[in-house]
Amino acid sequence: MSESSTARASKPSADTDLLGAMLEIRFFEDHCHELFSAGLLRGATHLGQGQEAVSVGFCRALADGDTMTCTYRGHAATLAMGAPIDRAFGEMLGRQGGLCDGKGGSMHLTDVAVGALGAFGVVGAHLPISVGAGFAAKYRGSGAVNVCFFGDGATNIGAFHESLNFASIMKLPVIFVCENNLYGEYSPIAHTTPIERLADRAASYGMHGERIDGNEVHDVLDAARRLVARAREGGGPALVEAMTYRQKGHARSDPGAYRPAGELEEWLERDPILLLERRMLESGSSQSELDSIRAEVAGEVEAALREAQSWPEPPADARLQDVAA
Amino acid sequence: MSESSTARASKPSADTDLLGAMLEIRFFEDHCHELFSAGLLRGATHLGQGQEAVSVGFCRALADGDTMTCTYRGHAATLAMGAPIDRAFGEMLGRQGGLCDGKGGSMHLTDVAVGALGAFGVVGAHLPISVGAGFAAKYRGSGAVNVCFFGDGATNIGAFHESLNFASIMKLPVIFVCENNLYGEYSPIAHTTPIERLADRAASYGMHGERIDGNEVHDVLDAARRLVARAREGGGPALVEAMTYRQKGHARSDPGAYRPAGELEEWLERDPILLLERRMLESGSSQSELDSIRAEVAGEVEAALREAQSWPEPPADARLQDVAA
Amino acid sequence: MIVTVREALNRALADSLAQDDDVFVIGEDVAANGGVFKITEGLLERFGPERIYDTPISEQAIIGCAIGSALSGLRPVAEIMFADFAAVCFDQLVNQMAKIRYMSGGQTALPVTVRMANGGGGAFAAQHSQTAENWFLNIPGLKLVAPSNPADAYGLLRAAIADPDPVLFFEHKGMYNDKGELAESPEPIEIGSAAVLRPGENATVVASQAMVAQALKAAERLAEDGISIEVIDLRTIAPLDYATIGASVDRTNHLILVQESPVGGSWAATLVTAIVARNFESLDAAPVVVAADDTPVPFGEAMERAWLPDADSIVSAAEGLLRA
Amino acid sequence: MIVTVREALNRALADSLAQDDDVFVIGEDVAANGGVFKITEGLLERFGPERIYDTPISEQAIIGCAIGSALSGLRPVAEIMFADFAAVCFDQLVNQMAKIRYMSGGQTALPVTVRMANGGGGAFAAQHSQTAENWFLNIPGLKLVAPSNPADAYGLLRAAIADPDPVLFFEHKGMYNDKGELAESPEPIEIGSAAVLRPGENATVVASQAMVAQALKAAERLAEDGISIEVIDLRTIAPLDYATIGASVDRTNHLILVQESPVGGSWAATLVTAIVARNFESLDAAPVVVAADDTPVPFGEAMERAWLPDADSIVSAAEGLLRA
Ligand SMILES: Cc1ncc(C[n+]2csc(CCOP(=O)(O)OP(=O)(O)O)c2C)c(N)n1
Ligand SMILES: Cc1ncc(C[n+]2csc(CCOP(=O)(O)OP(=O)(O)O)c2C)c(N)n1
Ligand SMILES: [Mg+2]
Ligand SMILES: [Mg+2]
Repeated sequence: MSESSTARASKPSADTDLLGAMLEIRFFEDHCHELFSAGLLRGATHLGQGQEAVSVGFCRALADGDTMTCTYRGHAATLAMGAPIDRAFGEMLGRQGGLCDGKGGSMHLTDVAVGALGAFGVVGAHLPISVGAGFAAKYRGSGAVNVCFFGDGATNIGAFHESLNFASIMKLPVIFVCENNLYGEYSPIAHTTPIERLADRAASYGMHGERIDGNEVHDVLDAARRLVARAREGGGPALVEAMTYRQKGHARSDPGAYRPAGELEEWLERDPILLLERRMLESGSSQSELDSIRAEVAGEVEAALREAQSWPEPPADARLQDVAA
Repeated sequence: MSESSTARASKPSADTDLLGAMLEIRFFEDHCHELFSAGLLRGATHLGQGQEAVSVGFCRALADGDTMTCTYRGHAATLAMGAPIDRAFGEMLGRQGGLCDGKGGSMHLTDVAVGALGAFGVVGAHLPISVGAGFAAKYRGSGAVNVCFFGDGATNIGAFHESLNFASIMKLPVIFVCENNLYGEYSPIAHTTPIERLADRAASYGMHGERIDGNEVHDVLDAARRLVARAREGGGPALVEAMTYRQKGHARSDPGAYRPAGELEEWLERDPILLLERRMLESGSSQSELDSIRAEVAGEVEAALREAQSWPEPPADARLQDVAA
Repeated sequence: MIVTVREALNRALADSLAQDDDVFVIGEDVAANGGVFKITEGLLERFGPERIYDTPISEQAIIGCAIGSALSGLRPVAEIMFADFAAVCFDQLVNQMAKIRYMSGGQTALPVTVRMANGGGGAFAAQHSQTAENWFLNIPGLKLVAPSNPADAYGLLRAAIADPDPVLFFEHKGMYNDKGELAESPEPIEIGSAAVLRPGENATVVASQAMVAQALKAAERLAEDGISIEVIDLRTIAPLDYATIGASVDRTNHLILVQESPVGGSWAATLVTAIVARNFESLDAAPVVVAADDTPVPFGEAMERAWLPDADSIVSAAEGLLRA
Repeated sequence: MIVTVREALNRALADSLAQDDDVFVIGEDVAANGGVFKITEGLLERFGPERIYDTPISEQAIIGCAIGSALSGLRPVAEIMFADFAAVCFDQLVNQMAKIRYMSGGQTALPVTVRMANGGGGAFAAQHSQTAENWFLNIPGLKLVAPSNPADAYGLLRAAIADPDPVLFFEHKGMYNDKGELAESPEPIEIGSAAVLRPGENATVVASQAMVAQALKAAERLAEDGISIEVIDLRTIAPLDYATIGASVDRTNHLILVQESPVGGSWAATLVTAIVARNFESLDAAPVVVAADDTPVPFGEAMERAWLPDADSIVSAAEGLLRA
């Protein structure tokens, strides 16, 4: 188990820790954006700047042995679980020593050692897999909980329905976290979904559902602690709709032309990092303290990137391994 | 368009007509049961005795040009649309002149000419197809409506979710009719589904939902007329949960050992044909009138079976046709 | 001991459950009612509701549950009833289960067994009769097993459950009552090994599941005409046992493959391609595929019977091949 | 006129929409934003929201909508984006769409076109790079089309939309920007006909989509060594054009197939089986399949490049075959 994962479980969730975790993800993704623009990063790149509070809030509520699954837009969640930044960069870059030794790439960051069971590229596909992780926890009586992150658009695919029903009837310890960032690709959720509150879909499964502010990391953390504890004690699954916003396009060079004027600006005002920093300033932190956290994390992330860039590509023959035991 | 289908559209739904339609289905399926027991009917045979009021009530509310899809347990719905009885028997028996010329069998009775678009063997698979029929009606502005019959167990499969969401966001004229017969195969619905009222699932799609007594053919007919008219006028889809009971096993020789003692007997007391007959007696029909309807329909069905049994099997080479145009 | 395929499968499940607490069984109606095909009968009573699970009609959730629990170290045995229903959870099977080990760079094993009933001949028509094993041949990461008798059913199911990789296990629904010998203490049988059931000199006939009996019958009849047929039971569809089959062809110089599936994208086509590449010089003539017609499975009795290959079609193929 | 594959496809859609009011386009983000791959750009503006539909992320509903509306006489063109996602609606495609005409005894036509983007080389990893056409080869009732240039993309898409049967239309996502000639008034191209792109004497190379350019490049290089290669673009994966390919093999006596897919259950295996059966005496040596490795598609650049066949691997295969 890596250092940061142990830290995650034991440390009190001080604001500095939360801020550091969100900054780590933000800087990681900003680097990815630059690398992509510079042609140094191949393939798909789905960034989640602006959504960090959801991942950090939920993963900070977990303990060792708990697990997580996420989507192609899963850098944040994987890092929040404690995956090493250098190895995450390494995977983005397709390097040996990357989390998946270069076989998975941006859409499939996986670090089983820290409970990050996988990032999945087919919308909805990992919800059934989270059901299985919850099933195993209940089967073994381990008390472990699984957190499953997915998007608003994913609530319209069949696997969502089957998974929530299944988890509910079996009372499995799975928290289904819908990151409602208002869009599935270029489509506003209201164009594809005839109800406004996705959390209400929990009712179809006799499941607890609630909507939270996904940009207030403390709101997220509070809900997460409450629901994770409930699931751990056998209270069963829950559906959480975390309202948030992705500040970049859906993928790669999508300029987000479909956004109504002013929408992005409004949400930038509600950037989760900004909100936490404001709160910290109000409760006595100084700007220079915040600046130094920022500088420190920026340095760490930068160093991790440089480290990863120094790694070689895996040899071409490595492709023939890992198909089967 | 066959005679009975035209009749269906124009005739007032007198009780004698409703009774005749239900008896036709009942006798048809009783014959199937016997044929199967006698080894004269091959393959799967999913019977629906006790559920006739749902099919008859809904299909009697339709007009020419309307369409219907159903499941492997779809003899009732197909006959209620007006498919000729002899050709339905012919298909069960795999004869040339059967509805599908012997290619489909019990699970796939289809009569496109009367709007019976098909019976489908994979649970949930026809709900998306009904969406398409509704889509075409809206696309063309034809005012046609599609009725989609499926079981309680089918509400747990992904295709159910996708279809209802899709039909709702597009406001398609589709009535989703869940025949809640309390079991999916041998599993009581409560063992697999964490909510009691399946009609409540409509809320996830901002859709109208209601539960009705599926054994009172007039209740069914009233709901059907109301919802079909609403859909025809652009009011969009609805989910109806019709409470009913299958009096035979799930398929073939299933003895239904999983039923609690007394359950079947209670439901036999609420047999839809019995209920209608009782009502007719109360409102002035004589027992001999009812007896003569019964005898007449029994004779027709018997004659249809004999007719179908006189047909030859299709030649083996017929298997090579109908794959493509 | 003479047992049916059904009994052999039931015993394999029971023995695996008894041996390893991480093994559990999950599927629609597999617990309280012992399964639609009655393969899991008695398991609930013996192992309890903590090991044997009924589910909603939710195949994606069933397979996902198997995958996720295997990622967590369990050893699930999932049933999806008719193999045709693999289509409703195809993404879970081919995009997730088959690829997770690879995409993660080998971080995890995935010991999932998925049982399903394939095959025609029972008048179940187009949506309940398919040999769905052919849908998975282009998907690296899956092992495909298809036994034809009780001993193989037992031994291969034990091996599948013990295997660290995902295995799709195909049981022919027309063969559950077929009888055969099962040892008192039967052993697992290695996945990937075909079995020579009858030695012969003039041609090699490779068949799977229900077609094995037809091949043996055809061999019997051809023997009366002095034609000596070697009959090989494929047993594993992926990986194919090229060594055993190639060695046979090197001796007989003639190859016939028999399957109740159309030719396109089938295991027979895969095998022909491999054997032609590896044993071209041994072949006196082109391999012959005795296959089902290129149509969905028809319902009617005469049509379905004609659709399925049988001993007659194998005899004709062999005569055509050897008298050419 | 020189156009890209993207432009050719866009024009084919527009021409079909303009010609027949029963044609409509449906899929995720195909309307307001012109599609993830920008193939449907401008169609909403030109044909309006009554012809061009955005949908929820619900592939089963998309395909079902296409099937049901085709049963009602419409002519839908559905997009499911990455071909890998065919897995989430596989039941609709293989158990429903492919079989409805047959199960109903021919009561209905089913003029559905399903467009999807297949193929690797773009670092999209295991779940967004597959040549999913191979998943459908054992499914009678589906036509499979896979063009390699703008003219074929146009002509085959027009034919697919006009076809009374379901057609799966595969567009290689790495080729959308490839350029080529398109006639001023281009015509539909018959489904089921392969195209001889370069005549040759010593060996026949059959390739599809992205591998066609590699085959042509290899032929060029081999010509420098005096080896004359006939290059055939498959164009239709089902039904396969045995006549054109067989006639070529009868002249060249050598066959090489090139695909960016593993061998198992692939069109190449299907084709080898057929050609060996039909043209055995013409073959001087076993056909060679130049295929991708038997693994999921890897992400890393060197690994993915090595995974994909290319002109080098074709040249080696040809040299091996002809100098054997
Ligand atoms: C089954 C499937 N259909 C379509 C896609 C293409 N796709 C990738 S991301 C995406 C949008 C998902 O939206 P949402 O669930 O809201 O998640 P977000 O991307 O906003 O995080 C789509 C349609 C896919 N990956 N899988
Ligand atoms: C996808 C799929 N899974 C499983 C089955 C097997 N099966 C056939 S009928 C049935 C029960 C369906 O129950 P319900 O929807 O309540 O309909 P009913 O049979 O009671 O009319 C099942 C599980 C199937 N046909 N398709
Ligand atoms: Mg979203
Ligand atoms: Mg039911």
